[in-house]
Amino acid sequence: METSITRIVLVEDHQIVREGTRQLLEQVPDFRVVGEAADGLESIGLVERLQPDVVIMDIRLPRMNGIEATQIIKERFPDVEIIILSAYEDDCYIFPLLEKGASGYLLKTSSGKELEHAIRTVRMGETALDPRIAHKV
Amino acid sequence: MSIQKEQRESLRKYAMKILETQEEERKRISRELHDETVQDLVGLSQRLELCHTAIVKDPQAARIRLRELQTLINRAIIDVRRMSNDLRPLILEDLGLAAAARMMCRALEQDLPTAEVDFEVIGPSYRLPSELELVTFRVIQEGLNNIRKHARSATHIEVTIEFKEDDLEARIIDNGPGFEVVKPANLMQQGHLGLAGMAERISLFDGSLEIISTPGAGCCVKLLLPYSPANQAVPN
Amino acid sequence: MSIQKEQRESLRKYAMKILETQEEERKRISRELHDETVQDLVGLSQRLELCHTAIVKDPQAARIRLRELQTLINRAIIDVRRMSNDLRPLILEDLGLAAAARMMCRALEQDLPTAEVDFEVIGPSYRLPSELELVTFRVIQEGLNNIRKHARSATHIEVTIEFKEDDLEARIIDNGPGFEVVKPANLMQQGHLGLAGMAERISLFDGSLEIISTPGAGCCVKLLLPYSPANQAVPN
Ligand SMILES: Nc1ncnc2c1ncn2[C@@H]1O[C@H](COP(=O)(O)OP(=O)(O)OP(=O)(O)O)[C@@H](O)[C@H]1O
Ligand SMILES: Nc1ncnc2c1ncn2[C@@H]1O[C@H](COP(=O)(O)OP(=O)(O)OP(=O)(O)O)[C@@H](O)[C@H]1O
Ligand SMILES: [K+]
Ligand SMILES: [Mg+2]
Ligand SMILES: [Mg+2]
Ligand SMILES: [Mg+2]
Repeated sequence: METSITRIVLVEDHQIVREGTRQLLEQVPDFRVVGEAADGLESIGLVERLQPDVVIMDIRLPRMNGIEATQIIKERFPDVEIIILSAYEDDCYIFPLLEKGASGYLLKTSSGKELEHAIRTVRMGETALDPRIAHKV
Repeated sequence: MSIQKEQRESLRKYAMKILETQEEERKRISRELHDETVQDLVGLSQRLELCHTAIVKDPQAARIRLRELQTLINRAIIDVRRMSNDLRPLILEDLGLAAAARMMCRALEQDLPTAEVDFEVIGPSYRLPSELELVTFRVIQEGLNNIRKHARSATHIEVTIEFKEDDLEARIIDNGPGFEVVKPANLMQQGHLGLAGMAERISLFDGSLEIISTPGAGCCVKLLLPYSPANQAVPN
Repeated sequence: MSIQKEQRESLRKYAMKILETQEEERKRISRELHDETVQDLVGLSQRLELCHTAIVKDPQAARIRLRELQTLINRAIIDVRRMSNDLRPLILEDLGLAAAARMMCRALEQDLPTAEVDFEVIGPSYRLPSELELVTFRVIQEGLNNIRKHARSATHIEVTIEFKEDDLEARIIDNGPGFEVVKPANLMQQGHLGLAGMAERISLFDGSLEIISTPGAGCCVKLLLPYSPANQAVPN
């Protein structure tokens, strides 16, 4: 496996958003979306099988929400970095999610550049918070 | 149980049930707005950006993206319009009860391809105070929804609105399977709130709701609503 | 008027008020979706059409246009999200009562710049059955809305949720103008349904609502709600 490639798993139930996020990420040459899941439960098995570097996780998902899925994935695969891609602008979600092990919290309206930057940030072991809400925390 | 106590109990059940219905509805709409509409818009926003990038690299691809975007927008418009209409058709305030009822009848005819739905207005089609138009609309809506749910085999449905001198009469008649009519209080007990709730609601306006049905012989729901309630307990 | 009759009257008023609120809410959202969201989308669609030709002739202009459209779409997202949140914040199901109450307290602090709003959770913050979380949420919401409406001069507001062994206690305290507390039935009679409605609703869950206030000395609303109601009349 080329070490320079960042392998990403997308977890998002809304098909059009999932597709859109994938296309935005594919514009970055060293990013590769290796798997997609449409619910929280499915995402756990997928992460186990694919061992990605980064998971992009939605919050509201069928079967198991992104909060629980984040907790379980981090417990079982602590090296995987999880970035929450949220439709909520409330900062209320940030703390509980960071507590469960997420490394980043971005809004779904983020641009491709912002997504890219966040992924690079968490790959370096730092926390990536959306600039539009970071000031509130 | 005394009649008063029974009335109070049924009122209490009714209040509880409408609260529950209201909260269920809020939850449903809140989720639909967030999980569907907001996400559709997010999808649009992403495509807009992809198009923005493509313009420089590959104008032809950008034009294809733009077409895709148009399709997504048109779909979102249809969805949002439907949501707005499901909540409360604007046609009701814009054009009044008769137009709104006609629209519902058409929609039912589409849903039940084997049924004929006749709609008739008798008398001059007045505009009534909006709370009366609304409660009548809700009764017809409930009647038609009951046909959708419980009388899909009906082949003939008749909806009539009659503007009489002092009151409004509305009838919803179907030739479906019919049923054994029970007391509203018992219906509520069993968690069926549609007809009993309508009866309760109409009594608030001094109107009456009659349900006539026998198994095998279809169903007739008849609403009588005075234009000016004697008891002025009308919502403001 | 006999007590029974009074109780019946007040229940009737309460039922009507719920219905009225529900219909108002439907109308408001229906309108907003139709007049704002759909219009935004139609505007988006029209302007995109203009982009289509510009992509080839003047790619730079097309890109500027697309950037403008991002603003439009972001606005629509914020609007729809607010609509969803006003109906019933999804944070309540996602994160539970404590998080949802904290969010409301923050919003109040923003609305009343001269007031400090303290929020505290005592005991381990359980997740409760959703109907209990919801009714508690609605009581706190009503308490905070009352402060917004009737106690804007308050400088200190305290909201506490205490997870006790067998029941939940919630307190909303302000140091605003206070008022002469009257019986719920009288409040209903006067068309104030907030507190009386909450008392009615809480009694359905075997809980109790206490309102302590004297003119000049602020107000304290205290809710006590058993985790498992003795009377199993809990809405399902
Ligand atoms: N047009 C109809 N044809 C046959 N059965 C009907 C018809 N309308 C009502 N019913 C019967 O009467 C019952 C009560 O109707 P009601 O509208 O009160 O409750 P519901 O439709 O079951 O539930 P909801 O509370 O959602 O309205 C129904 O469950 C059904 O069995
Ligand atoms: N925190 C408070 N500070 C001062 N007065 C209050 C406060 N809360 C309630 N009141 C008084 O008690 C009355 C009853 O409150 P209630 O919430 O029942 O009705 P409301 O707020 O007037 O109307 P609504 O039905 O919209 O809630 C209010 O009209 C107000 O005079
Ligand atoms: K979400
Ligand atoms: Mg989702
Ligand atoms: Mg029904
Ligand atoms: Mg109030």
